[in-house]
Amino acid sequence: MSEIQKVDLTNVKPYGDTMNDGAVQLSFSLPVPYGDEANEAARQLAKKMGFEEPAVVYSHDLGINYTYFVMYGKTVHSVDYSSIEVPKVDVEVMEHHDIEDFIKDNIKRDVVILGACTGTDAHTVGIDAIMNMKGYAGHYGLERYEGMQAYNLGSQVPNEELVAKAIEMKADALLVSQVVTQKDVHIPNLTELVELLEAEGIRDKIVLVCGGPRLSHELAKELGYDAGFGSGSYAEDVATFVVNEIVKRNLV
Amino acid sequence: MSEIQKVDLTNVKPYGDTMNDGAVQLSFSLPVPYGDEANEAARQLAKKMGFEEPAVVYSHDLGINYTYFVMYGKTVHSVDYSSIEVPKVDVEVMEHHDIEDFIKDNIKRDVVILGACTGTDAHTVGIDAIMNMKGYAGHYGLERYEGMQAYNLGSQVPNEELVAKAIEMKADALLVSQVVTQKDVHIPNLTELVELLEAEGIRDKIVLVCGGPRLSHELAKELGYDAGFGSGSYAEDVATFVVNEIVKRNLV
Amino acid sequence: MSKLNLDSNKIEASRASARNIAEDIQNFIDEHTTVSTERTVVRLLGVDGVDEIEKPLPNVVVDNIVEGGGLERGAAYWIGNAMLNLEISPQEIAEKISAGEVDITRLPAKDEQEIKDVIHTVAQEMVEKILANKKVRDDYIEAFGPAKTPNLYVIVATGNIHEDIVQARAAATQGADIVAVIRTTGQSLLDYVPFGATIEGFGGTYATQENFRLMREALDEVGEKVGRYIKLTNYCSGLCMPEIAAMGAIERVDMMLNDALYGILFRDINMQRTLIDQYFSRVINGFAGIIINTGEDNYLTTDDAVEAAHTVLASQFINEQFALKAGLPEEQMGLGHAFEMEPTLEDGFLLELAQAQMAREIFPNAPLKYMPPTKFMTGNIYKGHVQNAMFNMVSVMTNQGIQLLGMLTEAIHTPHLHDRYLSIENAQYVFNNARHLSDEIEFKKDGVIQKRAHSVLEEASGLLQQIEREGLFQTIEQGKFGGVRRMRTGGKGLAGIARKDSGYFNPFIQMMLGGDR
Amino acid sequence: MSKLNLDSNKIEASRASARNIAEDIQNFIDEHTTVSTERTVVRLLGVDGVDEIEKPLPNVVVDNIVEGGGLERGAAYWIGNAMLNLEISPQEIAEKISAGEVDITRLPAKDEQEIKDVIHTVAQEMVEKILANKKVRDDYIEAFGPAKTPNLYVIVATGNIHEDIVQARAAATQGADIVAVIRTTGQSLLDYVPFGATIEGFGGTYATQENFRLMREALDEVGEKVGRYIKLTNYCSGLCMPEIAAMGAIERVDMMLNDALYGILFRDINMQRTLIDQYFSRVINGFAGIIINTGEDNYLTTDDAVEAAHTVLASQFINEQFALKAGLPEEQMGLGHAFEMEPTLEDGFLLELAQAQMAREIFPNAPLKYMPPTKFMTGNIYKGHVQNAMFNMVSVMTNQGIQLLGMLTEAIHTPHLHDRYLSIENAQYVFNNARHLSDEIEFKKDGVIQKRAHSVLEEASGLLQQIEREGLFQTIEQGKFGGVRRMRTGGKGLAGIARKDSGYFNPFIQMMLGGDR
Ligand code: B12
Ligand code: B12
Ligand SMILES: Cc1ncc(COP(=O)(O)O)c(C=O)c1O
Ligand SMILES: Cc1ncc(COP(=O)(O)O)c(C=O)c1O
Repeated sequence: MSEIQKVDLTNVKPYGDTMNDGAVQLSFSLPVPYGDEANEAARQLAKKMGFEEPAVVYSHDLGINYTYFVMYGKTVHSVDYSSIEVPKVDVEVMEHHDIEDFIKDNIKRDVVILGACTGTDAHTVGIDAIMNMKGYAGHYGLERYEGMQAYNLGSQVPNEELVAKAIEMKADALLVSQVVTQKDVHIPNLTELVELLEAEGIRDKIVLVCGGPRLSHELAKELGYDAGFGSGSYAEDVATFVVNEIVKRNLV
Repeated sequence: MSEIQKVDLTNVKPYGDTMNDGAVQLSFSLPVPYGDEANEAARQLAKKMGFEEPAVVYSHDLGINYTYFVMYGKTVHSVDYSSIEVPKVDVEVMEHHDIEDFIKDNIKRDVVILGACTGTDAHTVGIDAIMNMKGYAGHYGLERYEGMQAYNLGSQVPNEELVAKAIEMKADALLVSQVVTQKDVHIPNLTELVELLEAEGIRDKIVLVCGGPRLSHELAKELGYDAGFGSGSYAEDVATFVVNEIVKRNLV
Repeated sequence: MSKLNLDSNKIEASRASARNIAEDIQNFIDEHTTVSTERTVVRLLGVDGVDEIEKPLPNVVVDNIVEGGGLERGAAYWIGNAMLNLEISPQEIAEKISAGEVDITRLPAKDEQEIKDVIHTVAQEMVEKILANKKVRDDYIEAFGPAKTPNLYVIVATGNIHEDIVQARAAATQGADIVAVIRTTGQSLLDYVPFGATIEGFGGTYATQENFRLMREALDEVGEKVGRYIKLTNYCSGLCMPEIAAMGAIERVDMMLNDALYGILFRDINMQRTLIDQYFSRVINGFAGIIINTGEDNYLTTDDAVEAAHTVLASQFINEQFALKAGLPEEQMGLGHAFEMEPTLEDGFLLELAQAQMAREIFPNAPLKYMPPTKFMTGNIYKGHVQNAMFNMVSVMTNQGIQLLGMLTEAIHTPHLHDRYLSIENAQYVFNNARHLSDEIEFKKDGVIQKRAHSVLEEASGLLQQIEREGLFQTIEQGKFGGVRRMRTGGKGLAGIARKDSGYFNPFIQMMLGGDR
Repeated sequence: MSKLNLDSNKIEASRASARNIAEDIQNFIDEHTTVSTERTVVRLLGVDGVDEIEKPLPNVVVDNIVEGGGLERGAAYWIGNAMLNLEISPQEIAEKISAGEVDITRLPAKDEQEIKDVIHTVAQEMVEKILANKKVRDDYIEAFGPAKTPNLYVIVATGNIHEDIVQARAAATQGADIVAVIRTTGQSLLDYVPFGATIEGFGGTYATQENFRLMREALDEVGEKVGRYIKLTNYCSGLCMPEIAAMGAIERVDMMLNDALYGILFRDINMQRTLIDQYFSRVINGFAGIIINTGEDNYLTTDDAVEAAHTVLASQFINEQFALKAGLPEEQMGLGHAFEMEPTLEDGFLLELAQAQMAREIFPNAPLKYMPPTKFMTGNIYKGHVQNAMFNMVSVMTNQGIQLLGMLTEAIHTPHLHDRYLSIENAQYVFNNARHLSDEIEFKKDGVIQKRAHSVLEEASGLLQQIEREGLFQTIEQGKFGGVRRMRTGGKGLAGIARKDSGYFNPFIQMMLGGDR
């Protein structure tokens, strides 16, 4: 395969059918009436984004003077893949029984974990997947772990209530789920919890974890959490992190 | 409706569900292995394109160390719609019978039109739609027009052959279809025809028109054609242009 | 002409069990009222508006009654009594209470019959207004003709009613038959209905009477332009269930999500409270010609669609009986179900077909509200669009009535302007291209599809018998629906219940039901 | 177990007409040869490579024969004669001709039987090589098991064989069963086959023997990785039809687009020339275990899919007979048809179902090559993806064998890497989710679907009778297929035909057919 360009990881571009062709598909609407001028507006916009040969392959009158576009273009931009470092939960994920052994060996008492879907969020399927007996996609939830006392408080739990429960139960870890993220409604809600914990003086005694399909570890760290878990997380991932963190931070 | 922003046509942005939210969907592949770093690379690329809050909503391992992404982001760019002017075939389209009358009144002889799908292109459906009796989507083709002698030479016609036929038949207009545009194969082919016509000294005696789904009037003009017609053109559009052009350029 | 060869005895037995279950609960309902039920009466008597701290006047009135210990007699009694005492309208009474000028339970007691009479006159006005609304709707539909089935149902959910209107007008232009304004997250837990036009919500827009009015106006206007009557949908579940029904009846909303079980399971609303509220809400909806949508589809978001299929059917049977008790005709029963099986399931399409066809045959006159794939939608919008196409196929193959259109961006955001267009296009294409497919195909005798339907019916019938024995409250406590357990005295809103006393009366039940509850 | 209740007499009558039509043409074929047929013989005798101006040696040899007026005797005769005269291999003879050292028709004539014997020995080698290839394929399929049907067929078309390989490997990883390398536009009009690996093409990649080899190697490698035998497809239509068949047999290509009618109608290739060429190409394909794909689907790109449906069926009948004449078993007949009705057609899906089911029942052992929507695909990739899903539905509902996957970007560009992934995902989802749907559904007696199939069969049968009376050449001159007219003496390649003389022989026909043509 000497006749084709090899990928240059310091300078990566999108690929359609030829290395570095930069092929990207776009779609969006503009609040302008359907027609040639609309298509031209879409093309100009794509040019500003750095697309060469932007082509409107389809446009459609959405009614009410809006137009929808499907476009293809060749981007001029590239990224240096070789220099990318993504902050990650960097403990190696243990298996269910290894985690139980880890608790027995290193913490030597039951770990208390509270979980909840907080604020007005009622999407419990995610936190249930992590906590409930049954678990998710064949991965048992925390309730089934020996050496863990896992309590799932369910949906729409106010931050105050969660903090009160945390104090009452002497929780080692709090697991907070946030699924509704429209207009960034999760940000103030997650922030408020950190503030409440700090006000109560227990933030540093607790492993604080959040999760949800639009959350990343990076965002979680920014908001003052110890870790964040996105789509496709399982109980093991969270449990591994929590028990390690307890030992690391000497919360045993 | 005073509670929502009105569109500012000098500063138009994509619209998802709120004026000026800038919402755009992208999809593309990168030649990097699937994983968190790939997602981050995609995000960085989108940032370079001018997207705020770029989110990889889906990524998929394409095998062979390529990754596919679906993204959403909010573009910072906008366009001035109010200043857009699109070069257009600017005659008002006449109807079938009006065109026939126009020829009778203004040209006073039969107009000879040759059509072909040139080069290696064998996609005749488009040129057939314009020329053949039956026409397309209820619009009769040029063969049915009184006052027109329309000859469809079919597919894969070499430029030399077309020019020779044009001279032989004393054609008033040539209609060239180009559908295959991969790697811009149509550009040299269309250019060559203009050069041949000039070499024969007949370029200015002929109305030269091209068409095809990826052609625009703008591109046609650039390549030295009198007009270009894209998707959704009908016989009337072309006929109107040709007969007007004949009169305008005094080729009667 | 059953394609599934279902056992009609089993269907009848199931229906009988459901009837008994509903009757049991209805006895409980009939003995109780709630703050929201009474606020609804207040609203229907013409009280509207808010006080200076944005508290709705119906809440002001009922809170005043509660403080006075008068809830068990019902708001109609107290307002009638106040009217006789003060000779002012209910609205003026509310304003005076708000101003601290009247304490409604402290006024001298007038003659009971006179109270009933004065209330009846005011109530009659409202009842006529609602009837007039119904006629406007009927006239529109008569003029434009009914929408093709399955009807195309889309949601708008920007949070801002004015932006919602932009979206709704576009959707109607694009071909939508029904536009639902999704409520902001959290509204169902509010024990009051916000007031006025609202421009700020998360994942949805507040349900307010003014928002209903604005949207109704916009839809009528665009409907006239496109020559179709565009139905407006909102939600009367949650703590203000019957109030929203009343608001909808007043503003000519056409469809209401309306299901106590949804609130119990998915909003943790107290089961007693919401079942009582549901009754009055359905009476209003039934009377106003509003189609209700029940929430069985939601069970499949927390439970497995293959394993829990029978819970959906059992719940449909129960909802049917509750609706009949409230005088709601079958034609207004948009019983819910959903296309929610794991897409990687081999032959999942066959099972979905079985379920949809079964619902069609068991509830032949109900429009049926068919919900799209949601749980297994991902950020892969392309695959999602195909999942929605398969959902549309099942619908046209089984003659569903109301098709809640799946959005390719379901897993990402509430719909963008063009998401809705793409969904409508998807459905229109599939429905038109396969328009009469259901007339053409038959299912193999004792094949996978028939057997699946038989076994789901069998299981549903068993579950209904069990509920009949143990009671609905107990069944919910066991987590039989949606895999969610709720306690009889748990959840939100329990405090708002009162046992009616002998002097209790609610004029609207009788007027709307024509019966005698 | 016909679901369509087709009239088996009508099917038999149609088949008989098609047999007569093919027989008529076969008589003509048997009397003629062409430059490409003879170049094929030359190739099969082991000649390969190009001269200094990139002219392939098989062309050098046959041109030399043509110049010497010897085409009517066939290349095998001349090469055999030269071998006896010069005692060198066919390859060396070709090189000497190229160098101007030999003029092949000017060598002294040797004994005819001796010539046949020496040629037979060389030919035998090649025949065995092809048989060995066939065994490798059979062993692979035995080891990995056959692919699930419908097989997933995708195309690569970058123009650069190396880039094609990248795409093909990805496609196989993603689940493709069959990878076709589309040819560059214009190749079918070349009267020679380019040589070596090529990196420049438009809308496709040159078909060369080296490109076949490279792709075969890559597919075997990735196939072993994914545990599936990945079939390789190329095109033997056009002026070099049989040569490409030979190259494919040598390099273990598994499937070939192979249809004279396609070349006549869509490439304006002379009908006599290509029908003669087709015969030898099908003999080779049949012998090498290569599945052919016929081109009926293309008619629907220039003609209307509803109105011209019967021309597709008629052509399938004819192609079947031509294939049988060339010794090609039914299991290798990928007869073409397509999902090409206007998507806005009400009940179009029902008509597509009828057509696909009809083809399935009339050709029960043929794998059938089912082509996706192309003509009515637009730049709206979302809708296009749904059109493809509906196409996939018809396929799984009617048990098609080979599914050429529709690409959402059909109207825009040859497939990008992820377009192919999305198409494979679409098909896998639909096929799996509705896997046994065809076992479960029956079509209403005398319903729209059955009636449509009956009328298409009726019309096809009528057309076949007409062709039987008037002859195939005349029918094509009338524009009956694809609405395209072609003249018997028009089109490209007419000059390359010669009438065989009495000394003509082609050793491979006999060896591959086991018969006596
Ligand atoms: C099921 C569902 C519902 C159900 C919820 C039932 C229940 N008890 O959970 C019901 C029907 C009640 C519902 C209602 C609403 N929903 Co909803 N719903 C969904 C849906 C279809 C699936 C969510 C789901 O269950 N995913 C499966 C689980 C397993 O995945 P997950 O949540 O991502 O969890 C995984 C990880 O994220 C992680 N994780 C999650 N939490 C946590 C926590 C911790 C600590 C850790 C470690 C990990 C972790 O681990 C899990 C396993 O891997 C999504 C659309 C979609 N397909 O995503 C919309 C969706 C989430 N809903 C949405 C909306 C707007 C609503 C409503 C607000 C609509 C309305 N106005 O009425 C209401 C109100 C709900 C509310 N107040 O919260 C929007 C949110 C838009 C946005 N981005 O903000 C979505 C995206 C749909 C849409 N496109 O509009 N919904
Ligand atoms: C039908 C078809 C074929 C048929 C053509 C039959 C025929 N006799 O025309 C067959 C099967 C033969 C074919 C073959 C090939 N095709 Co083709 N084909 C198509 C297809 C499906 C539809 C084209 C069509 O008929 N459109 C309908 C007509 C009415 O629309 P239209 O051409 O745009 O014409 C309108 C306007 O553009 C305009 N117009 C067009 N010409 C002119 C001229 C004038 C003067 C004027 C005024 C107006 C005008 O007016 C018309 C009416 O409104 C397209 C995909 C698609 N959906 O677009 C691929 C497509 C065009 N084909 C493609 C390719 C690559 C090929 C091949 C090269 C593949 C191969 N390697 O074998 C071959 C070879 C053909 C060749 N050498 O040209 C690619 C081109 C990619 C690109 N952008 O370059 C496409 C886009 C498919 C794809 N995604 O790969 N094809
Ligand atoms: C029956 C029913 N009611 C209400 C809702 C909406 O939720 P909320 O009441 O929380 O706004 C749904 C959601 O799908 C529902 O199915
Ligand atoms: C039978 C057949 N042969 C060949 C081709 C390909 O075209 P070409 O021979 O021009 O490469 C097709 C195209 O679809 C076809 O159907």
